[in-house]
Amino acid sequence: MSAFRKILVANRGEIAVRVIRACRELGIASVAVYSEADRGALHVTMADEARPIGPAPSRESYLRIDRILDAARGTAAEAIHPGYGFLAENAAFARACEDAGIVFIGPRSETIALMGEKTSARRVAVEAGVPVVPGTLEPVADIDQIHREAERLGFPVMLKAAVGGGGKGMRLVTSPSDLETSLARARSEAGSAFGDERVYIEKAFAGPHHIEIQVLADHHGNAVHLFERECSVQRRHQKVVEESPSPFVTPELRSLMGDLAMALVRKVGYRNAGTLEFLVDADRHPFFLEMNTRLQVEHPVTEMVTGIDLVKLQVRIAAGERLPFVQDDLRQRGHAIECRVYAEDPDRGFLPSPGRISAVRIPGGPGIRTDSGVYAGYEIPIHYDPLLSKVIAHGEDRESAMARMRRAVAEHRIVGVATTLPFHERLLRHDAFMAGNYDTSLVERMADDPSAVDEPRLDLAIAAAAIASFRACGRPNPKAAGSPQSPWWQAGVAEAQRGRE
Amino acid sequence: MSAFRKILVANRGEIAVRVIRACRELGIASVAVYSEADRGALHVTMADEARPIGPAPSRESYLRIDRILDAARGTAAEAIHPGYGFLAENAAFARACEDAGIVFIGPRSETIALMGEKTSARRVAVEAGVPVVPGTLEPVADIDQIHREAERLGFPVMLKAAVGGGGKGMRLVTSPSDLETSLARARSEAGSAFGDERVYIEKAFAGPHHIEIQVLADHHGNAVHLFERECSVQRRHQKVVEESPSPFVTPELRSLMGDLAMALVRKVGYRNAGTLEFLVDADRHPFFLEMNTRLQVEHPVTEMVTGIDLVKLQVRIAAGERLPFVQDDLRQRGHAIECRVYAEDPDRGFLPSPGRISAVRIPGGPGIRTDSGVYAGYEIPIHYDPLLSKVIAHGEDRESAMARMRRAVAEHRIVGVATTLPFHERLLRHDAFMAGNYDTSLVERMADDPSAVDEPRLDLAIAAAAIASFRACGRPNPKAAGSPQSPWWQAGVAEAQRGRE
Amino acid sequence: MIVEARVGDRVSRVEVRAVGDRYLVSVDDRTLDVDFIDCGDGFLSLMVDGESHDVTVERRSGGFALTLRGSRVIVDLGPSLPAGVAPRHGSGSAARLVAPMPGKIVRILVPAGGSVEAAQGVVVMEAMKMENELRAPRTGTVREVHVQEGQTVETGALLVVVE
Amino acid sequence: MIVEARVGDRVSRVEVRAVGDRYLVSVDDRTLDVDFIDCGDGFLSLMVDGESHDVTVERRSGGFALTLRGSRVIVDLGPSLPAGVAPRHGSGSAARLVAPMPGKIVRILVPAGGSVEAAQGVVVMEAMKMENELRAPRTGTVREVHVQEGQTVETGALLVVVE
Repeated sequence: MSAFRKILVANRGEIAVRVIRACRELGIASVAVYSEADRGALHVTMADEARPIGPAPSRESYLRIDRILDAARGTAAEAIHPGYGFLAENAAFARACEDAGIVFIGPRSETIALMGEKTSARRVAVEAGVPVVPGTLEPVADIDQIHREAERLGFPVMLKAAVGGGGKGMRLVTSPSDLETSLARARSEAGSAFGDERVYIEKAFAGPHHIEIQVLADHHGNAVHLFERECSVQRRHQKVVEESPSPFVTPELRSLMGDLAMALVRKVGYRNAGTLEFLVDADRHPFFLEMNTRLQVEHPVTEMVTGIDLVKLQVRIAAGERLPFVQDDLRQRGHAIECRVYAEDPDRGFLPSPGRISAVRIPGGPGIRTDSGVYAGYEIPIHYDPLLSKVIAHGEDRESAMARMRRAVAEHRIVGVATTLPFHERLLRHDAFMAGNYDTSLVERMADDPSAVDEPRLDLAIAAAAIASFRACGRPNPKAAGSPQSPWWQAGVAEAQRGRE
Repeated sequence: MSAFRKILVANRGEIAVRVIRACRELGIASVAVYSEADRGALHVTMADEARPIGPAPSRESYLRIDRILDAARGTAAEAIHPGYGFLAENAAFARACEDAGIVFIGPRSETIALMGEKTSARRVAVEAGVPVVPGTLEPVADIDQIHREAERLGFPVMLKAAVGGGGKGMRLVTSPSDLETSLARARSEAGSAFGDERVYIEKAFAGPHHIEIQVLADHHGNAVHLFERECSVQRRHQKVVEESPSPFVTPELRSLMGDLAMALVRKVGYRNAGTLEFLVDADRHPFFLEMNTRLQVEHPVTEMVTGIDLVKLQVRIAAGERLPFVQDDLRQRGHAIECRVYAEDPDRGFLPSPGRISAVRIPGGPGIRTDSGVYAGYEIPIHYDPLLSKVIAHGEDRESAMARMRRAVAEHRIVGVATTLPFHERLLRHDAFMAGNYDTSLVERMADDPSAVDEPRLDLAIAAAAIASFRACGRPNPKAAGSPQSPWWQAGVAEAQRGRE
Repeated sequence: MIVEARVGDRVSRVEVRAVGDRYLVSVDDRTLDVDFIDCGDGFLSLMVDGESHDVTVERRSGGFALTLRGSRVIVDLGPSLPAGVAPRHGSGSAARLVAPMPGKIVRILVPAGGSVEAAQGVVVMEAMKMENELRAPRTGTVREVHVQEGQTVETGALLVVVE
Repeated sequence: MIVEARVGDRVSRVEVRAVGDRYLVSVDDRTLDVDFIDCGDGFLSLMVDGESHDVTVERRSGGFALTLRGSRVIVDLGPSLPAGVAPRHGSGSAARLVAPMPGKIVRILVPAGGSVEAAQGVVVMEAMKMENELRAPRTGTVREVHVQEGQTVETGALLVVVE
């Protein structure tokens, strides 16, 4: 099969931009699809072509297999890249592409079905000799059965969506009395996010490490792993910072996890890029958690340490090319860290913070890569994931990568909405993170420790606000402030007072 | 000597920003200096501290040794990084730093004096057994002597400023009748740029390659080279695109040039980062041209292929540290290309194009680094070099680096002034550049070949302008256009008509 | 110009005077001599005692949100109070929980009349594909509940009053 | 709206009509059906026949400067001409050389009355630390010289008229 001339990108936001960039570098035309909320989104403006696929809610646009295939046929796209999320792990979509004679850039639909349902993935892992996290090997619905399984495993336990990922439909349950409520919550979230309410139950480890292995496999039986990513910095069971190499992983553990990953890849005849997620306990025992049969948000971390462009390779593998290297050619060079910048307010429990971005400043200089899906003037839609940009820092060692990331986080400015940047700033100065001595309990522990801005900086912020307000009033006469001639000021005062009733 | 706590950056623009970034990564406080034209410049806003040093003209600010030393003393800075240009190769400045007990981040003042005066550099190169471009080993002022030397060498010849660099005070002379005018022009430009009107004469090669070797040497006798940079894409004898490895350099030539560079470095007891520039003729014979005893504009190209942070190493070397590697540890990995984005209009012979930048979009994604000195809202001062930003692309090979640069150049937008971005776009699609088969005559040859935008794209631009104008008029009534109610439109029309008188 | 500035629990009296091309700003008993320029697009550069600070500022109801290197600070501004008058806030007053974003009310966890601890979840709201627990602004009793499960609300909508 | 658009030597008649939320734009005899949005900050997104184009636009005297992916185009707009009237430009008229930037006139290379080839250097101007040769806009005779050596000029100052 020869390379493609045109690829449709069935996604939005930064990952659609990432795929469009890969297409452009390969000399392949790109087709964006967009909902009514996304006409002005960066992926639409950057693509070579674009097709509308329906109203703002994902179910009516980005999850509409029929409309996406129509767009592919209408633009004569030969392949579809699904990105992550949306239809990326939807076996029915992959099968519909196969049936339509359009190449799905990912594994075969059977593999997606097998690995996408987490309990069947757990069963095949067991068959391949890969240790799994203790728990059920089938979805459970009956509340009595859940009680029994939870008692057998011992609390705390995790309830997890049988399909989907990204921390949605996942609940930690610490006592029997919360089981029923948590089950309802997990099922409703899973249903809303993935259209499938099934959940299963797993033992929850106390403060485990979340470490994953990136794999690549072609259609000719060649497969490699690209080492690990440490993903233990999570809020809401969702990753927010990743790094490679993991400061927790020893050469022996790396080699073991790589072997386990290869065993599962071979067992299922895996193709294209994928990731095996593991929980690793304090004694460095890895337990298979699930396999993501698609590109990960955090793939740039691996790209920076290996020098390999995963998205371009996904395309080349889908076009039938052979992997251009073998395992022994691959090395981890230096250290890379990724910070995900979400429109969320870290001072308010990471609440989403949609709004209009009025200005952006992107960090630059050595060792810094930014994958952004936004621009100055962009209105963040409320319908989708609030990921705005990813900053990736690379350095010769962990120390230097952290130093670069610290300066990049200070340089990166997004004006108009609250973002996770202040969280990243705190994390990068947190003792446990700096020492590389942390697990998945880190973010929760940080929350106890309020984000204090020191007094001189507070004074400075107050002075800046006061001068800005003084200048907005347009005259140096102190009496003018709050006068009827300055309506925004008046409005501000009124609001401030209302807030204190 | 231990590491510094505070460094003053005696420069402006992107290179001052680059040095401030290195300081921040090293945990060292940075002090910016600024002229009256630069209060709002990025280097001032990004530094930890800043000190005004005088009026806008460089001679009254960035070239004022006394004021810069006062600023260093006033802020208790322990070292000064000079960047490139301005005082970077001024031996008197380095000596004044030494006398004031402030570390000059660069070689010793004697080395700067020796290598900074190009004819003494040529003499010491000859002594070290390094071949030099044929020409005088002393400055020449007498027009009769210049005529004699030019006849001896044979036309064309180059007149070059004895001090300074960056293509200023340099004139190609093709016939005896132009000698006197060109001499006057070169002397006046050299005087204005470097405060020294002396020039010397060299044989001009037809279409040579301009290739340079990066070196690093510590205070303990350890020295390495970091391979070559191909710098043959020049306009006005000034580099505009650089790459490493050079597609023209064979392993044998690389090894020979590295050896020559090391011979000269050892001969002069060189310290810190430096660059040896060579002309290489069509038969791959290198001729030493000059040594730049400072950081180069294009240093990121070397940083991307070697993985080494040159600016951090400059600081560490100046603090007395040993080089942390030996020659055999160094490799060129993949390929890097740099495009310098100047506020110059490539469609008008690269005329400077100062003005206000109303919006900026920075390229991102894999393999792209941007070193920018500007931001949306920035007014480019007319007093300084019009370099706005540098885009550096890295890929596994030349093909992939070019593909990345092509997409980055299309992504990078600077609104408000003409820039060299369209030139880069054309260059990256030019047959000779794509084949890696070009020399210093390339840009001139491209000028004969007008920058045609194809008809469909022209139609699109016209449509965009017409719609923008239609919307600015504020109403869909065709008759409203050009009415007295729309003053900007009127003004535009009047101006357009005046232009056609 | 004299105003009252509020950052979290801290309330300061702030006076701004333009002196030549600089500003003298008193924040409580500390006075800053500020060289201030507006770089455009909400980016400000402040120089105080030779220290350079790049700050972004955006208006929001009640005042400004600012970003410093790595931090974000909300400064609410109001008219200054006569000396001796206490700022109008504190533990005795009612606290309002408003919708921080547009979304759908999924569940009300504490009905009117129920008692809550500060930071206890009161309302679950779905937005951006995520169920978010909105927390009580203070310890007290839920006095009013202004929304129903299933209802869609806009940013700033009053959800619950805790007293 | 009907206007005349000029890009270099090319002159086009352009008609813009708003049709619903789209624009029908005729450029000479080609008609583009444009889905147009303003993303802010001078960034526009145009969709024509499903092709996506991101364009930046800035006003300049006489019209607009636009950037497309990798190119920059200057489009001057003027009122449309009645059918049959030739556009007012061509080789018979005078051409003005204006200062493209603020700077100092270093040398005048061709005095009034001298003849020049198109693109021949006429004036040397120093700006941004560089001596720049400003070139004749057309072949002809230097009719007027409006500046002297050593003089400082602003952007747009008339330097020389070639006829």
